[in-house]
Formats: sequence, structure tokens, C-alpha cells
Amino acid sequence: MMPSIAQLAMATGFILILIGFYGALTQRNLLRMIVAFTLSGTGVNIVIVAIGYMHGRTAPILDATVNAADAVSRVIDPVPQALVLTAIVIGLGVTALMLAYALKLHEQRRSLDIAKFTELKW
Amino acid sequence: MKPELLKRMVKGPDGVEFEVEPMRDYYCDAPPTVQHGAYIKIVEDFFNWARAESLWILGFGTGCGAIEMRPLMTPRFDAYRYGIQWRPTPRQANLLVISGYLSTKTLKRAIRAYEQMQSPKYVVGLGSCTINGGMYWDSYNTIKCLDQYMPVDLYITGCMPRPEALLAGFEDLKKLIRAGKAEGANQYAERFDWYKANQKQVIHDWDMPDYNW
Amino acid sequence: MDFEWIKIPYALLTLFIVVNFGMLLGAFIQKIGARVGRRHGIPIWQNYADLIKNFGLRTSITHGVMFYLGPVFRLTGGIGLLLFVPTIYGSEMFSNLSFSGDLILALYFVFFGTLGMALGAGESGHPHAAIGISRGLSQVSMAELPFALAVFAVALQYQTLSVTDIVAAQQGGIANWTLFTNPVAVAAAMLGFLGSMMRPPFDVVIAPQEIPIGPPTEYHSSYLALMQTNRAIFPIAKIVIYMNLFFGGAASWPVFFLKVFLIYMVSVIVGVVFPRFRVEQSIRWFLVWAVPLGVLSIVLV
Amino acid sequence: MVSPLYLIVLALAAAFLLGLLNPERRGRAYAVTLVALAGMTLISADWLWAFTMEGIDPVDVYTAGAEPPFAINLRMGLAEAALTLLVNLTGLLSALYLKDVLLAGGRRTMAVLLISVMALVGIILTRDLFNLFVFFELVVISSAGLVLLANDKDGGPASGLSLSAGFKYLIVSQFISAFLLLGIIFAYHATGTLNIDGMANASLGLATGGTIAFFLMFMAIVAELKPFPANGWALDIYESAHPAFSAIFSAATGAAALYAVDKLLLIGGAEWLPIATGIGIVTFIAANLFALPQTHDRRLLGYSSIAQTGLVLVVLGQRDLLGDSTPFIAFGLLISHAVAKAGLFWLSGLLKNRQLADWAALRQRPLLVFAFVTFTAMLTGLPPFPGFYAKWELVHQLAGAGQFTLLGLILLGALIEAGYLFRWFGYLMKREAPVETVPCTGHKVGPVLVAVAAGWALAYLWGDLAGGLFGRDNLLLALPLLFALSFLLLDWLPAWIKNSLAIAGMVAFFLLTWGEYDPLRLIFAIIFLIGGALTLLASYSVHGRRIGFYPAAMLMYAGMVMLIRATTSFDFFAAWELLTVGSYFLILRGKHSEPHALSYILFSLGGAFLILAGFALAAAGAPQFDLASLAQVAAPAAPWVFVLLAVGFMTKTAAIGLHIWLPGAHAEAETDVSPMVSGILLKAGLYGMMVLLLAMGKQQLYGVELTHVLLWIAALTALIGNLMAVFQEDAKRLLAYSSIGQMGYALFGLALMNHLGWLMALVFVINHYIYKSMLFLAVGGVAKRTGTREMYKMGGLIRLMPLSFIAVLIGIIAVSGVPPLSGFGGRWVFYNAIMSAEYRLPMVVLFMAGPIAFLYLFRLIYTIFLGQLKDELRRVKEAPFWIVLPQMIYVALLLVFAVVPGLALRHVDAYLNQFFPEGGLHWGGGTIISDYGYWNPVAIMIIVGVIFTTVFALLLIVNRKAQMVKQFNIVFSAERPFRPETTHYAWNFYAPYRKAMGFLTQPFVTRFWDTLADLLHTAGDLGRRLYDGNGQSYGFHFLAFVVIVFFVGGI
Repeated sequence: MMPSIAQLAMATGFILILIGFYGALTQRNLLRMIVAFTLSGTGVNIVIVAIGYMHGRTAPILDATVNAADAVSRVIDPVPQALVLTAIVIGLGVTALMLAYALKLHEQRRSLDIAKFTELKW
Repeated sequence: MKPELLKRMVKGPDGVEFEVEPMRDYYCDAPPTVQHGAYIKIVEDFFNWARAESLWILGFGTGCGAIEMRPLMTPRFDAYRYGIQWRPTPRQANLLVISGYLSTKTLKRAIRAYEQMQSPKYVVGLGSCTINGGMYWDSYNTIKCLDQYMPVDLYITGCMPRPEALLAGFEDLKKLIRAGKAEGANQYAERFDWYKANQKQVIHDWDMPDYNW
Repeated sequence: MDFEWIKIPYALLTLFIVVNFGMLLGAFIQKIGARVGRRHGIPIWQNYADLIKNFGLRTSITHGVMFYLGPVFRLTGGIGLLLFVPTIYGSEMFSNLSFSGDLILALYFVFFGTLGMALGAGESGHPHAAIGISRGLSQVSMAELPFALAVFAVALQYQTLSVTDIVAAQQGGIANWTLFTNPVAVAAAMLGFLGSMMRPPFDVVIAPQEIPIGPPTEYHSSYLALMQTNRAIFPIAKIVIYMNLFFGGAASWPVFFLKVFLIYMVSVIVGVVFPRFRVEQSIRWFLVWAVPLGVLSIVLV
Repeated sequence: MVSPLYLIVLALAAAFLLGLLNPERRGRAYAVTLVALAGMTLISADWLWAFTMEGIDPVDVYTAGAEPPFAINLRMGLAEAALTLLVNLTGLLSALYLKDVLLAGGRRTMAVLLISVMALVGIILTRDLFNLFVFFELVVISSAGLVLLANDKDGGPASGLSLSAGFKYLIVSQFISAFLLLGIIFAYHATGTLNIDGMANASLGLATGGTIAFFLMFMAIVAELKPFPANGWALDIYESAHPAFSAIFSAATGAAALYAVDKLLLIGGAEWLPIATGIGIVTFIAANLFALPQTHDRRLLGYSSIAQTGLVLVVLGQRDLLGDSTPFIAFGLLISHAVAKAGLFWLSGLLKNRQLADWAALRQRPLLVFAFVTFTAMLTGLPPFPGFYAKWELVHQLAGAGQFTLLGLILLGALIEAGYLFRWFGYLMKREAPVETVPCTGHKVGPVLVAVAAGWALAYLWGDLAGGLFGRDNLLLALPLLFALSFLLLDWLPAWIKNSLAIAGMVAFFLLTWGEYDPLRLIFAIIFLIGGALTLLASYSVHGRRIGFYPAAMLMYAGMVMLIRATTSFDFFAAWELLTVGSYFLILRGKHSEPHALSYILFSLGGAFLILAGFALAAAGAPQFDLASLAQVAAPAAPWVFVLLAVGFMTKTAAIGLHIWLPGAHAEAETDVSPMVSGILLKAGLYGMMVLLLAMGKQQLYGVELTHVLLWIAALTALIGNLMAVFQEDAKRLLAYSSIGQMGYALFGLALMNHLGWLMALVFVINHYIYKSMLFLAVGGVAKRTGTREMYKMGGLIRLMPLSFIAVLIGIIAVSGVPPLSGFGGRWVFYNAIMSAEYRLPMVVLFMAGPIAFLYLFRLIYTIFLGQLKDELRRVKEAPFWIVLPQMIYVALLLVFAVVPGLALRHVDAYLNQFFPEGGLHWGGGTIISDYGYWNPVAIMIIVGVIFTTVFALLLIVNRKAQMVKQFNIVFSAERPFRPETTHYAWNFYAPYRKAMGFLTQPFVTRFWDTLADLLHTAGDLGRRLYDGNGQSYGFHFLAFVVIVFFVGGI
């Protein structure tokens, strides 16, 4: 049996998350780590969207094709969509912050190696 | 004077410095005084009897004669039966036996021991060396005439006198004591300056108070 | 058991008898020791002559108040110990001042003189005195232990701490003595007794030449006389306790003299046979030989 | 009432407003920030007032005009009000504290701060899961911004540290947010709602995938609590961030995250509680353990924060068991932690250097030291702070429910925490202060002082709350405690005025209350109050202000008085802790007493925890009980209660094995403190034992009679105490070991469990108080004059210090038990007591200990007062008047007690009849008669006196002409002494004895405890190496944490 598109999306999402985690844990370069986190963030977002997906329904936008009356039966669950939007925004913020951090760290240490920043320990 | 007897400045725990003079601070410097016997004669006679019957000798050998004292404690001579015992400390002894020649170095110790005994106390000189130096009459470091340095009650002649002679001598001493004629301690106190001058004449490193209480 | 004035002359009488007995006994014991060495030894009245001479010495020195008081403590300890224990069993006259306390009083009063003497000797400033005290206290602390255990065993055995009652319980024949009813305790106590008599092998405390007789090294004249007096009283006072606890007490003076002499002889015989122990050796000896006996006696009661 | 929404609105609005302001007008921006934060604080406070005082119901705020699940809703209830107040207030105070930094950083920095506070408030208020996520992300972002504040202030080479810490934080947050989002979406998928209450009703766990969904969320939120091992990032932040931010991060963020977990647990339900408990307790123990080897102050505080949060998580995890008292306990712990931690972080900002020992600089400002003390007490849960009540409740409930392992672990962790906190306090008080001035600017000290005030206010509040809940009086209203605390306010007065006040207060309190005690307690009351006042006489010898002495001393006495007046287990325990703390401060005052005070407080707290556990076990779920009803504890628990309490009390009496704190503590204490902590304090332990034994009597554990075990312990204590005393060179240590021995005797008497045994214990109590106080004062006076405590350095002082000599002489005769002085009474009763004892073998040991006392006593008097006087001591004067005066009073007391012991003992003897009807004494005339023997103290005194006088008179007559000589006039084998130092035989006085018996003095016990401490330390040191500083490791730790919880939790 062919997997449904939602299952495919979900699988893709989880694979992305795992790739992202793997990258974040193995790459020592700050920028690569940030990219890895972005990957995992994308994966999470895909999973969220996939959760909200219902077979044969349309996007939750009330326009000419979908009227308010039968929206409940025709559109997919709008909440995950909303969540994804928020998550993307927040993810963007955090990514920007991390990049700023990376920049500052590089300015100060001339290095982007995460293993070099271990003065604080124990 | 030895350095430990010199005056020194010390700092007390409160930080104040003060002077310590060992000869004054650590030693009693009162001169000896003449001690009279009991006021009632019969009491004094009684005490003299007891003194005679209880002669405690300071176990202190000064020269070769010391070897002649040991046999007195043995079964052969057994001086204990005459009330004669040995004491290890001058405080408790009454009789100082100068047993043979006395080097000036030992003289210092003998004087100290003698002065630390309690009166009435007796000195017995043993052998010719204590009388006139004997064979060491021209030695540079022995004294020749003991009674210039401390009051001698009795000499026992010989070189060396045998233990029997010692026993006989002690019996004579007892007679002197009983007769109240053994007052060497008082003689020492009376002629203290003379004795001291004699002693200091031969003892050059005089590092003790004039009278060792 | 209450105080009456007549007890004072009675007590003084006991004291008088014991002092003289002690003087003569001391000399006699010395003579025995001398006979072992094939000497004649001192005359039997020698102790009197020594005592009088020491009282009759014309000069004396003092190192300070405690030095002065040391012998006073010592003699007070001896006399007190003697008077706190009834001397003759069954005699109101010679029950002394025992109304003021029981066995425990006597046991602890033993230390009164010791402590005072140690203080006096300490003030003399003589290091040998201090060394002697150090040795003496070390040794006594262990030597007393088997004795204390034995005393406790005996007190448990008779269920009383009153000396009179303990003696009473031993009356009616030699088989009733603690010696036979509780031999382990007596053995322990007698080993302790050896340690407290300052005789060989436990007399390193007063080693005569090494630390010229230790604690009393500075004492002389009348101080020494007081201590000599005490020396006549104290061992006997102590032996009286042993006699009362373990050997049936004494109902009359002759028995008293005999028993005291015999008990004393135990330490004398041991003393003339054995050489001297070092302090740690004697402590270990008590710990290994005497204390287990004491423990055993307590367990067995 | 202002809508809670405004809490968020206000912050947001202010943040926006800041953006509109002229960037150069920083002062204005700062004012806006402060106003906003103050406004938020006021709103929270208003709500809190409404909830507590007016008792209104929780309010829900619906946004977007719709009810959940269609819109987000916020809820304001009592908990929320309190927490938001905490958050806002912390934010406000930190903003104040950050004045310079914020003004330098400008409006953006302020905006970030505002957002941070707002987000925390949001976490607390929101009831929507996704909203929770958003607020958490906001916290992450704003925190990552605020971490960098350290850069601006500190500069220098360390400035990069906060940067790397912030990055690590972001790495871990990325993982967390991924988990959280996934969890939320799956939970949503399973239940169709994002509302927390809705989800709770929909029973998520039953839905498909619900457990996993919750697990993911739960892990993410719990990770915000910095659980072990996923907490390396937090430590780095604590270490490197600005302390004001750390204060927020610890107090506010921690509180918010905990509340989030609490909300989440609503969804998860009861099955997740054990997991929360597990995570909490592991974190609590691990963080405390790792804190042990810490030397960096902020990192230490970080560890402590993590540990405290873990503890609160344990409480949350046990809430089905704790029931209604959960908020009381959780808030008690949380709020103590928050206030104290915020205060400590703020304090740390006042100091330049970061090593723990550098905090010694704080000594310049007594007020700040007091602040530190307050915070430490709050953290360790000492009375009267909320943590104390919370601890009491928690332990009681856990014990009531049979959760003994958890109980034990909590107490262990708390002990470790107390260990490093008090060690730190020791550094603060005793280490050499670095050369720096502690700034005293208002905006920095202000927040600290507010925290202190809040701490005491909370103490009062919790006292009230606990009073309301469990029917107790507020501890803070107890008269003795108030009296003691009032000395905090009077500390500016000169010492002699305070001393007079203290004495007057103690005597007055005794006069007011003496009729209320039974004879047994009366003896203790006399020793504690009148005896205490008597030892205080010696304190007149100290001039100046003597800051800190009187509050500490009075706290100790207050504790002791409250101890004997206590009728319930709670009062008793509170008093016990008070006296412990007071005495700890007293002991710590000694010059070199830092390590000894630490071991004292650790043993005491360890003991106190055992007592607490014992009480809890005995209470069987009740919040407290009458001490008298200890007797009714049922069989399986009773022996354990006995063991716990007995061991607890024995830490105070310094029984063998638990004694190693005593010698140092007593020896290093100040001259007038030594008698207090020796003569008086030790009696508290004995009193505890008495109460215990009176109520519980003989108990059997596995067929072993516990009083029999006690007998052995007591006997060995007496032996080892005496033996160790023999070998001391230090006079005060000698006395201290002697106290151990004496306490062994007293304990032995109690353990005999017969009439005379108890009487003997009381005789020892009285005697030991008198002679040990006297000896400590005398020796202290000598040490003061000679500048040393080493006995061999003294000698021959009898002529220079005759009164001290007399005191010591009388003292040692009394201690040794030689008639006619009072020590003999104790020995006599002892012998009579053991005549009827059941066990004989322990007595052998005690017999062995007896004569040993002579050894050390003689050494004490000889080496100090007799023998040879040293050069430098030739001008020494008699001890100060005020030190000698009490000694002379003690001499008189000893003599009186020796002649008429009946004064005190008759009544006790009669009183003891009701407990031990057999074997009392008969008091006829002067003679005291027992079943076995008799004793007439008056007669003994007279006889000995008469004989002594007679012999003395005889000697005086014969020896009237004795020549007084000086110290070198000794026969020295016909030589003369070299110098006094070489003539005074004093050092290693009992060398031969050491040869024979030294094997018994091997420091096995010390080695045991040292090894234990080393092991803990090493474990902590090894464990903390987990946090290797690499951001990736921290990420990995988080993942590992999730996996471990997954498998261990059995999800």
C-alpha cells in the first residue's frame, strides 16, 4: 500500500529532525550547527503541518471556493497551520540570534569551533 | 659566665619587653645562717642521738675512693645495720663523703651538693688525697686540702682506706655527732666568705650563685 | 552509725597503734629483704631514728605553697583512709569514723594523698619529680583497674557497699572468706595490689638513681618526716581494705597484725624475686594478666 | 481589580514605548522601565491581597473574545498571584540593581528585560500549551540577550564567557523547543485542544500516542528546570551572566518553569508523578554533590539553584501523597529558594572576586553578613524561615506514607547543601579578606535588603500559616526568640550594656517561669538560664561592641529555654535547631575555628535531621505530637524512632563516633564561649536523651536491647574521651576531650535506666556544668594572658595567677571524684547505680576510664601552674577580674554542692520515684543511704578538714623557718638547670603511657569521617566533569536525559 502524503510528509519531517539533530551534535562549526538546527526546525514544521493534514481537503482559507458555511467539512485543521506560522517566526528569531552570537563569538575568538568555547565547565 | 646566665631582654605575651636576670630571678641569693639547736639540751641530745643513728649518705663518688663505699652495702660489711643508708638526693642526705681526690671540676659539684643538703650536715674526707693532695699534691687540677673549701668533720686516712676503715670512721663520726661536736654547717655559715673566697680561687668558671639553696 | 565524741579518742588510739605497727613492720620487712641478700639489715627501730632525725633537722626550704602542702595532703590521705575503714570487725571502738562513708569513699580517698603529693612534687619544679609522677599515674591507672573490678565483684557478691557488712558476711570460718568464695576476684585484686605497693617489679616510679627517687626528690626534713609517717600508715590502711574485703577481716588486734603482715608479704616476696618492669611493660602486664581476671570475676559473680 | 492581562500589556506597551523614545535620553527610558515593572508588581500584589485577604475565587481571562479551546485563556489564582509577584518583584529589584548597566546599555536592553519579565509572567498565567511554548521561546530569546549584560559591566578577558554560555543555552533550547513543539502537536492531535485544562479533561494518556506526546512535552518543560544531567548550560549561564540576571534566572525563571511543570502534570495525571519525583531527587542529590568541590561562587549558587528546583519538583511529584499541604510545602521551599538565591546573586555582584574565599571582603559590612546569614538559613531550612516549616511537613508526610528512601535521600541532599553553604559562610567569616572595598550604593544594596526583609516577613507569614494549619503558635512570637532577635537591633550598643541586658533578661525569664518546671526540668532551667547568666559575667571582660556575639549567644540560650519548655515535637525540634544555629555562630567566632565550626554544624544538622526523621516516624502522619506520647509509638516503628532520636541527641553529647567536632570547636572558641558551649550546650543533648528515655524506656531492635547498646557507646565514649585527653598538648583541647568523657558518664547513667543511674546523670550534669565552666574560664584566662594554649609553653604560673590556680585545683579535685569535693557524690551514686544494673561488661570499660582522668587532670594543673616559669611569662598578670569572678563563684558553688548535695538532688530523687520507684535514696540527717551503702558528705568534709588542719599546723610549727627558694634551686644531680624551657618536663608528658595505650588512640573515627567526606567530594568532583563545557555535549546530555527517563521511567 502506498503511504499517504501525510505519512510521507511526517516521515520526511522526522528524517529532517534526525538529520538536524545529528548535524547539531556532530558538526563543530557554529554555522553548520545553526544550519542543522534550521533543518530540524523545518522538520518539526513539516511534522506539524502533516499532523494537521486531512486527506482530500483544502487549505483553510475562506475565499470563493470555500465558504464559511461548509468550511468545517472542507478545510483541513487550521490550528497546526497557525502554529507552524508562529513556530517559523520564533525559529527565525532564534536562528537570527544564534547567528548574531556566532558572529560575536567569531569576532572575539576568531574561531567558529564549538569545542573551543569550553572555559566554562565543571 | 655562661650565656644562659647573662641578663637578657625578653618580650612578654603582651608585647612589653623586660629584663630577665637569671642569677637574681632564678636563684635564691640569701646567705646561709647559723642554726642553733633545740633550746632544751636534752631535746638536742635526743636529736643528736637520732642524727647519729640515722646517717644518710649522699650517693656521690668523687674519686677512686667511691669504689670502697660499694662494699659497705654488701653482706660482707652491711653498713645498714649501723643506721647508715644511701640517698640519691642531697636534699635528703646528711653526710657527704668526699671519696678520694677532688678535681676542681668536681669540687664545683661537690660544693653545690653540699650546700643543698640540710643542716646539720657532715663531711667526711676519704683518703690522703683529701687531706693533702696525696700523690696528686702537685696536680694542676685537683685540690689539696679539702677543709679549705668545706668544713670537714672527719678524715679517714689511707690510700685507699678499706671498708672496715670507713666503718670505723663512721662510728667516730657518730660519736662526734652525739657529742654535739659536728657543727660543720654552722662553721660554714660563720666563715662563709672565707670558704667562698677559697672556692672561687680555684674554680674559675664560677657559674652559680654564692650559696646553692 | 552516727557520730559520737568518744569516737575521736578511739580513732586516735587506732592511729597510734597503726603508726607504731607500721614503723616496726616496715623495718621488719626491710630486714626480711636484707636477709634474702644475706645481710642483717637495719635495726628494727631504725624508722623511729630516721623519723626523729628528719623532724630534728634544723633547716628546710620551700618551693611554694603547694610544695608545703603536698606532704600535708599525703598524710591526711593516709590517716583519712585508715579512719574511714573499720579496723577491727565487731569492735565499736575500732570502727573508727566509718560512719561517714562506705567502701566507695575509701576507694576514692586513696587518691587524695596521691593527688596532693603529686601537686607538691610538681611545684618543686624538678623534672625528675614530674617524670616520676608521670610514671606513677600511668602505672596506677592500670594497676587500680583489676582491683576496682574485684571490689565491684565482691560488692555484687555480697550485695552491699558497706565494709562492715562485707566482713560480716565472711564470718564463721575460713571457708567463708572471699578468698575461697570468689578466688578469681581475689586473684585479680592481689595482682592489682602488687602494682600499688611501689615494690619491685613495679617500682620504676621511684627509680633511685635514674630519677633520684622520683616525686619526693626535693622533699626533706619535716616534709619527709610527714611522708615517712604516711609510709607507715598508708600501706596498712590499704591492706586493711584488702583484708576486710577478701580475707575475712580481723576480729582482734593479733589477727589484724598477722593478716596485715601476711598480705604485705605477698608483695615483698614477689618484690625480692622479680626485677623491675618498665612503665609500659607493667601497664601491658596488668592489661594482659590482671584485667581479664577482674573481668572474669565480674562475669562470674 | 486590574485585569491580569495588563501584566502583559504593561510590559509590552512599555517595551514599545521605549522604542519610541529618544535613544539618548536613557534616564527617561530607565524611568519608564521601572514604572512598568513597578506597575506590574503592584498589580500582582493587588491580586495577591485580594486572594489572601478577601478570599476571592480564581479569575479566568479570555482573549479574542472566545472561550477555550477556541482562544487562549489566562488564569489568575492565588498561586499565580504569588508567583507573578515574585517574578515582577525580582524583575523590578534586578532592574534597580542593574541601573548602571541598563543606563549604559540603553533602551534596547531595558526592552529585553521587560520582555523577559513579561514572558515569565506569561508562562505563569497562560492555560494554553502553545502559548506556553511561545512564552518559553520568548524567555529563551530574552535570556540569551540578558546573559550578555555581563559583557558591558565586567569587560576584560572574561567577557567572552557569557557569550559562549549564551550560545550553549541556545543550542539546548533548540533541542528543547523541537521536543516541545512535537509534543504539543501530537497532544493536540490526540485531544483536539491546546488548552491545558481541556487536555487534562480529555485524558491525554488514554489517547493513541498520547503518552509519547506528553512525554515529549514533559521532557521539554522539565528540561527548563535544569534537571540532572541536562543542566550544564544553565551552570555556565549562572557562572558567567550578570548576577542580577542570574537572580532572575534562578528565582523567577525557576519559579515560572516549576509552575509550568505543575500545570503540565495536570495533563499527565498521577502516573507521571513518580517520574517527576525521580528526576527531582536525582537532580537534588547530584547538583548538591557537584556543588561540593565548587570554588566559584556563582557556579556554586547555580548548582544550589538547580538542587532547590529539583527538591520542589520532588514535592510536586509527591503531591498525591502530600495532598492539601503541597502548596504550603512547595511554596515554602520555592519562595525560600527564590528570595535567598536572588539575594545571594545580588550580593555576589557587590564583590569583585569570584572565589568563595573572597567573600571574606563582605565582613566590612555587618549588615550584609547578616543578609548572608539570613539567606543561608533560608536555603538550609532553618527556623524560623518558611523552608523549615516546609521541611517539617514534607518529612512528616513522607514518613507517614512510608516513603523512607525518598526521605533519606532528601535529608542527605539537604545535609550536603548545608555543608557547602556553611563552609562558605565559614570562609566568609574567617578567611583573610582581599583588599577591596565593598560598594555600598543604594541601588545595589537596596535589593539585597529588600530580600532580607522579605525573608523575615515570609518567616512570620509561614509561622502564621503553619499556626493556622496545625494549631501552633508562631515561632517568631516566642518570647525567648524575640528577646534573642532583639539583640540584632541592639548590636550597635557597647558590649557591656548588651551583656547586662542579656543577664537581666535571662535571670528575669527564670524568675518569671521557674514555678512551671518539674524538678528535672528545673535543674536544666537553672543551668541554662542562671548558669548561662553566670558565664556571661565573664563576657564583661570583653570591651568594644562585639558585633554578632549577643544575637548568637542569646539565640543559643533562647533555643535551650524553648527546648525545655517544649511540649510538642515541633516546638522541641524548632528549639533544637535554634540552639544549634546559635551555638554554631558562637563557635565560629573563635580565631581558628572555621573547620571545627563546620564539622560542628554538619554533625548537628545531621543529628537534627535524624531527630526530624525520628519525630516524623513517630508522628505517623500527624503534623506533630505531644512529646509525652512518644511512649505510645507502636511496636515496629518504636525502636527505629528510638535509634533515630538517640543518635540525633548523641551528636550533641559527642558520643564516640560522633565526637570529632567537639575538641576543635570547644578549644578554638573564645574564652567566655568555651564554658557556654561546653558546660551548658552539651546538656541540651542530655536533656534530649532524658526526654527520649523517659518516654520510650527500653526498646528492642532485632532482639538487641537498645539501652544496652547505649551503655556500650557511653562507656566507650568515656574511655576514649579520657584517653584522648591524656595525650593533648593544648589545654583547651584537653578539657574538651574530658567533656566527651564526662558526657559518656552521664549518658551511661541514663542508659542504666534505673533510679540511681538517672540521679548520677543529673549529678554529672550539675557538676560538669560547674567545674567544666570553671576550668574553661580558668584555662581561657591563662591562655589569654600567656598568648598560647600549649601547656608545655606555660609552667610555674601558680604565683602569678593564684586565683586561677585555686579554681583549677578545686576543679580537678572535683572532676577526679576525690572526696571531699562534689565529684565524689557522682562516683558514689554511680557505684550504687551499677550495683543493680543488668549489664556488667560495659562497666569494665567505664572502670578503665575512671583512673585515666587523674592523668590528664594532673597534667593540666602541673604543666600550667607548677614546674618551671618561663622567661617571657615572668611578668604575666592574674586573669582579668571578670574572668576570675565567675570562677570564684563556681568554687563557692562546688563547695556548697559538695557539702549539701541534697539541696538539688533530694527533689530530683523524689521526682524520679514516679518513673523508677525502686532504689531511691534515703536522706536521713546528714547521711545519704542507698540500698547498698551510705555516705555523709558533711562528716567527710569535717573529718578531712580537721585532719588536714592538724597535720598542717604540726608542719607549720616544726617547719616555721623554711627558706623560700626560687625555681632553679633544685637538686639537679649536682648541676644546675640550663633554662626553664629545658627543665619543665611537660611535652608528651605521658610518653610511657602512650607506648602502652597509644594504640587505642588511633584516629579511626576521624579517618572514617574524613574518608566519607573525601568520597563525597571526589564523587562530586568526578561527576561534575560531565559538564565539559562543550555545547554539543550539553545537547547530547539533554537527549541522553530524555532517553534515560524514557527507559528508566518505563514509558
